[in-house]
Amino acid sequence: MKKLLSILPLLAVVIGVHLLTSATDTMYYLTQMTMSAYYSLLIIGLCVLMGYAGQISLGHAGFFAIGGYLSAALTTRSLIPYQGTTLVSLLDSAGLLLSGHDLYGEALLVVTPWAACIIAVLTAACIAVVIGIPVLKLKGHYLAMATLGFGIIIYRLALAMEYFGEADGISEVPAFVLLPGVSVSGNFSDRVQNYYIAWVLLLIGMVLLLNLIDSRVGRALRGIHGSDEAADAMGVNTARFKLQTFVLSAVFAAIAGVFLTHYNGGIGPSEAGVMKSVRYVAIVAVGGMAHLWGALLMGIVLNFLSLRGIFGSYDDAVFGLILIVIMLFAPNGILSINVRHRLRQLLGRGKQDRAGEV
Amino acid sequence: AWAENIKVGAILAVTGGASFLGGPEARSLEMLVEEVNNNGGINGNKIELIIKDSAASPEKAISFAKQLIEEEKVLAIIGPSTSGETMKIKNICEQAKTPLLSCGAAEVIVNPVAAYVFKTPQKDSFAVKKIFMEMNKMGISKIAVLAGNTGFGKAGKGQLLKIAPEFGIEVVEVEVYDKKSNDLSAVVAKIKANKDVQAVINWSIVPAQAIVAKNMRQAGWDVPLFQSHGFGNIKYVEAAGAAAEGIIFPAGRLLIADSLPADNPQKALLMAYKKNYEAKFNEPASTFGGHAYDAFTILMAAVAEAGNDRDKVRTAIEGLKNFAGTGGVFNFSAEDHNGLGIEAFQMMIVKDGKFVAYTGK
Amino acid sequence: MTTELFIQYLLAGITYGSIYAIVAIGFNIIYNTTGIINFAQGEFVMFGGMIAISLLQFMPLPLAILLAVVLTMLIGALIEICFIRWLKSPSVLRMIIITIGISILSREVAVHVWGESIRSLPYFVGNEITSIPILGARISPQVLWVVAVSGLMVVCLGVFFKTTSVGREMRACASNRKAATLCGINAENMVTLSFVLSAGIGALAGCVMSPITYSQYDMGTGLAIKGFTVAILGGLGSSGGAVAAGLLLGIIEAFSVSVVPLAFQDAISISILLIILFVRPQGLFGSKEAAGLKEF
Amino acid sequence: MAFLEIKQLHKRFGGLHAVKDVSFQVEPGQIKAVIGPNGAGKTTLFNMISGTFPATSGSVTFQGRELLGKKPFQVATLGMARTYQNIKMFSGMTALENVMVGRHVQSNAGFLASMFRMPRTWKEERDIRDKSMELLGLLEIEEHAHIDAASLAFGQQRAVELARALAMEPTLLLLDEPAAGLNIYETAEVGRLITKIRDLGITVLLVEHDMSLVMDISDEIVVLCFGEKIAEDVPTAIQQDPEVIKIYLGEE
Amino acid sequence: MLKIRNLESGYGKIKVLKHVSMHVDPGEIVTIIGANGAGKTTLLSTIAGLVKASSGAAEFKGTNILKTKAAVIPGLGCVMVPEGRQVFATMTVEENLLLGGHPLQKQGKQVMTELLEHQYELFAILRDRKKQLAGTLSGGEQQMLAMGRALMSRPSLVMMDEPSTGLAPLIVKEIFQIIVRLRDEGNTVLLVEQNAKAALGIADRGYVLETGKIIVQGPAEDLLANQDVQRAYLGREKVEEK
Ligand SMILES: Nc1ncnc2c1ncn2[C@@H]1O[C@H](COP(=O)(O)OP(=O)(O)OP(=O)(O)O)[C@@H](O)[C@H]1O
Ligand SMILES: Nc1ncnc2c1ncn2[C@@H]1O[C@H](COP(=O)(O)OP(=O)(O)OP(=O)(O)O)[C@@H](O)[C@H]1O
Ligand SMILES: [Mg+2]
Ligand SMILES: [Mg+2]
Repeated sequence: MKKLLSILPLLAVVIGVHLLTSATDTMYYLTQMTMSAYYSLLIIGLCVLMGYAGQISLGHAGFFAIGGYLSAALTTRSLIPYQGTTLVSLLDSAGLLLSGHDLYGEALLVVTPWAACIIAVLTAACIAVVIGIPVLKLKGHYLAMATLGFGIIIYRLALAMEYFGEADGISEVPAFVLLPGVSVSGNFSDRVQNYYIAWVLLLIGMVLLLNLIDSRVGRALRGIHGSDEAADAMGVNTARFKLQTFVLSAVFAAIAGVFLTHYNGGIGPSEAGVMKSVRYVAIVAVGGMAHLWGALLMGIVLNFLSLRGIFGSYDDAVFGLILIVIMLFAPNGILSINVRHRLRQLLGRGKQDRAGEV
Repeated sequence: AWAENIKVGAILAVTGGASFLGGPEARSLEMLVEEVNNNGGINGNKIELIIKDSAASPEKAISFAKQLIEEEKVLAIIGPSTSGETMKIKNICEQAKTPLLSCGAAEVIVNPVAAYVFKTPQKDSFAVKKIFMEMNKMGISKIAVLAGNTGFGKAGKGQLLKIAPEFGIEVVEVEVYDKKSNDLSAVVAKIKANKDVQAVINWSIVPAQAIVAKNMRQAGWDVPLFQSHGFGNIKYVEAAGAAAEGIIFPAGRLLIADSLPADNPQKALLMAYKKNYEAKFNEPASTFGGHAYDAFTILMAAVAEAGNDRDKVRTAIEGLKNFAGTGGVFNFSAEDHNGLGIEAFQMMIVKDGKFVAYTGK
Repeated sequence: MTTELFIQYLLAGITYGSIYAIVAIGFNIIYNTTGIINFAQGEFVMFGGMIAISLLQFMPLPLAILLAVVLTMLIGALIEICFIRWLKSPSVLRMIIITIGISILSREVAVHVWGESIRSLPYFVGNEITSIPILGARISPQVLWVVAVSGLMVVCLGVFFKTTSVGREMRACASNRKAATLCGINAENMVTLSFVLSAGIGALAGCVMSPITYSQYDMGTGLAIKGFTVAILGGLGSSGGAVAAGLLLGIIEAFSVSVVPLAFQDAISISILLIILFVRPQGLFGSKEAAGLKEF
Repeated sequence: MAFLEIKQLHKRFGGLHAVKDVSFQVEPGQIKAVIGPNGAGKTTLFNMISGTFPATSGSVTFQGRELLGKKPFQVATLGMARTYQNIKMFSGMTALENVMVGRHVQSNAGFLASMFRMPRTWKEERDIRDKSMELLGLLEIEEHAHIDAASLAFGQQRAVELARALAMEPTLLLLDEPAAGLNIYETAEVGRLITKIRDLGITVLLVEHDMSLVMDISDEIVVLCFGEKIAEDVPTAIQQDPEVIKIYLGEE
Repeated sequence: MLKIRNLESGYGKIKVLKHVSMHVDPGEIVTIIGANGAGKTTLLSTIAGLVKASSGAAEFKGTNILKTKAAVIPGLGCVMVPEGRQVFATMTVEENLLLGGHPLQKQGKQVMTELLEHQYELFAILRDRKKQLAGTLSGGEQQMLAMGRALMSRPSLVMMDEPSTGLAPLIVKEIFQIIVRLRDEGNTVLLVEQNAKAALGIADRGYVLETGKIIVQGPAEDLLANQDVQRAYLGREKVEEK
């Protein structure tokens, strides 16, 4: 319950931002806020995996890409050539197919976004299970390398397969109609709606994860981080918990991928790139590793600035600088320095003074 | 007095994987804007150029396109540098009725035609046809195709495979390699082992263009090597050194501007662009910078005619005829948003480390 | 497959492999003293090549290379002194993130100094089309330079780390820094030394491979990823392992061309590496015990 | 059938036989100590019983169930808890949270239940907290409940580790040198605690070098030397055993 | 040999040692006893240069060691055997020992081999474990390795932080014998111990440290006889009960 309450101020901020931008006629900021929210969804998932379960993943852009690419491909690549195959007719009879015409009047038969979304997220989860079992047995740098390798493989496949558009990626992805009248799309007219879709999704994700880390499972995860061996001896099935967390964060990443792809109307191989994964890890670290709020904050701020092109051609340079500066001077994340630590220091000093008086 | 500033947006891959495109493009634009403004602007209006560096990421291109259209309220957008990014923002520009002058190569950008979307680079299909015509003359009928895994390579490979039968040419080997490959001797060995191959076409960008050439020659294989119009930078010839000798490729006339006949409509502007660019940036001018040059001059011509109005500018571009640019002479129409014909290309060959027009053996 | 083709593939594999191995060795040196992976290692390679190319305008090739190596070593030292030295007992993850930051920054510095265009050093012997026939296959003499230089480095480093006291002390710093200090070893200097050493090795690698692969401001990342993969596969810290794994990866890549489309090359080779890693979690030559005793 | 029965247990590390053909039994409600020179294989024996690593050969049965081949978490689920020679705290967690992890086997909320905060989870959570506080109280360290466990003094960390083990409500408790690094008073305190734990009905298997403690509290002692069992008897007999005196206790 | 005056030190804002003054003369065994968390380890660490002192003075053989880098101090002949198992876990036993000999490295291989031989004599078990990774040694073996490593540099002053922790009674006795032997061979030992009785039993002098302050000091026999010390550290009642 307390956790739910802690989300309320954030909800207020979200609504406030909307009201403020609409009052000042700067609603266009919401575009980047929406995109940042989706990236942050991935980042908070990764934060639980890295900060709490202590398992580094340099391949999370891969899961994002699995979600994004699959739902993009399923909802854009026409199945007309395969009409009549059992799989297609099966899907059709299940009501999962949508026929229509593309922008240029060609007949089109595609999977509905809802079905595509579910297929994409389930695929990501299954892949996470399959690779998670062997990968999570590794430790430290070896784990980093294995996840990095996974990311590279996904990137390479996206880049090599005709189905995924090779270097051009997939464009003209249709809107994702969540409910009648509510759809994820990049149309200028749907902006406010999409801002709320993204943020509500992020808030739900945040509540779930906050609940998780402050529970039996969360403690077990932190225990694994603290001492793998001792957690094991406490009866924690460490392998299974690590795997479940890995899958959970993969699902978060895939959902983010699906939604952002529909929002953007397309996806390209840069979303699967290794530097993206590195960026996500770095943002989690800058947020303070085991710090969901820090990760959320940094995810929003850094992505927002970068998507707005604030730093121009120095985007990477500034990002690198932020990384170094924060890691040098505030290794426990941005929040640790600015708010908590300083406050505590101040309070602490106050207490000492009073103690001195007495 | 300046009536108003004309805002032009540009989304270019100045850094990142496609910076060899975005770099010269951005520099060309900066140079041109400076020139135009120093000469009094367009009809007395100064040009304000806003360049956004997308680093070749579609998601950034999308964000920037929306930003430029809504916040900056630009008249038109130049770029993006790559086809993949262009395709992502095609719909956005169309929806917002903002002209987009892409520097991307792929034909899908303008085919099917979207009302507000144009592109300046020559069509791949013409480059391909030009090469095949040359092959027919040389009596080559079985070839190997190599392509980089970039949007450029992808589009080129697609056209090569599609058009080859029209010219009675059989593609017996196809390989796609990574754009960052630093040695291709294995794949060269593989296609060399196929004794049918009479010539190799490589469709890629730096540095692989030079590496393919080197690895082929090092392997002692001397079948003709054709490259795409992406080879249009003398630095690549320098990079390939001795291995570049004899490479044949189609390109715009920028590279051989000096040797064009005086009555060529492009000659004057090519010479000027080349001279100014090389003087200002101390690096050889390339056809890529030329794409941005063309986009900008086309836009300016339309603005001069139609003023600061997105719709009118769009219509004006569609009406441009016989407009000389670096890539060729543009003739736009409602159906053709590229405006270049096959004659925009000239076959060239590398001789003694220089580009010269290729006129057959 | 004809023998000629076989040998050609093998030689191509050795070329890639040697390059990967040299980068991996650079990783290992710093790992062996600090227990961290320096993700800016690829940038040392880039700096070596780029600096040598710039210097070549003023001096003959051997001198340019020498000076480039020295300058890169200085850069290595500078990086260590500015960013690493004064940290008090930093966690491994923190160090990794810092080195990633350094790598990004170095790349940005390079693009603003040298621009985005590709450059290269001239071939040490002959030119772009010179080749030496080996059993019917042909190979550029520069490849021999790469192989020779990496071979030499492995041998020297192996001897250095296993038998010299400085090498042992560097390893001790990685194992337990406090204890190393208590033994009278100046851990800070050892770390600086390791950065200098790996920067030098990276720079030398950057110079010998430049004629073959070209140098570009962003070449570091790709090399670092491959180098890291190889270092891990070989077993972190083991130079011999790095060479074996490098050659293995190179040869897999070269031969994979003959069975699958080139576009899938990386996906295939990395999948194979992952499978090897699953079977031998400590890498090919890493000690299982040692891997178990190291925490992240 | 014995409560815990170890039969011909054997462990080899490369060429080294760390544990050789060791057999003994532990009866319910006993405090049984394992002593022996350094490197005799005591910790190795514990590691095999608790499943940390597999034995080379032999068998361990616990309440009639074969333990070998089981993972540590499975062994824990059967009701066995342990502490470590080098304390293994969950760093970054408070003392209370450390103990709460110990309740893991006694609760069952999973991922989904935790994320969605089912009402049942709620109640379970409260029970975990109460029970853990109670244990900290039992060990008289409840005032440190909300302090990061890793920054506690050594002796207090030992207590937290013990509370964490007790939180599992084990039937068998393995203690590896619980008094190491403690002074004479703290050691006596630990002794008192262990007896108290035994009185709760928990069987204790103990490794310790502090003879004042071992001789005081244990019901039976097993002596290992170079991996082999050389004696097993009640404390008074062990104290007199010339062999044990020679290799372990030393002459007074 | 070692002189400390008004030493203050701690971790960041936390002050642990308050005005500690003490000295160690050549050829004696001095022991420091005190409860958990009293600051014994902090004191040794400050002398070894691992913890920075905030004020006061410390001299070792005439050198101001508060101004000397931690890595230089062993070279002066003052080494510490740290609390806990600070061995080089991923290196072999022999390599660990050789690293301990770092300050004498310049004297050549011959000297090193002799020193190794000497340690193997003192700690026979290490000889059998020569090639084993130190991290896999049993607790007691690691403790012996740490001592052997410190003795490799032929120090004039050895500071030992709770060397008997986790060792078998027989070994504890042996270790105390070794300490005595070291003294008899002309070494000086500064010993921190939980086992106050045994420590005072072999020491020449002793200090009692409580919450960062030295509260009692004097010859070992005096301390053994001191009522307060007996009550707090020797558990007299308990001993008498037996
Ligand atoms: N992973 C391992 N690899 C190789 N040898 C090992 C390993 N673990 C333990 N040993 C060896 O097995 C022997 C027994 O070790 P163990 O830790 O069980 O001793 P112990 O009886 O607990 O000693 P102590 O009282 O000193 O803790 C030791 O000689 C040790 O060096
Ligand atoms: N790294 C550190 N940071 C902050 N405080 C510390 C640190 N190390 C020790 N302390 C604190 O300093 C005080 C003295 O610790 P010290 O380790 O010197 O005690 P000790 O006398 O050696 O105790 P023990 O007998 O348990 O080893 C303790 O209160 C401890 O919590
Ligand atoms: Mg033990
Ligand atoms: Mg201490």
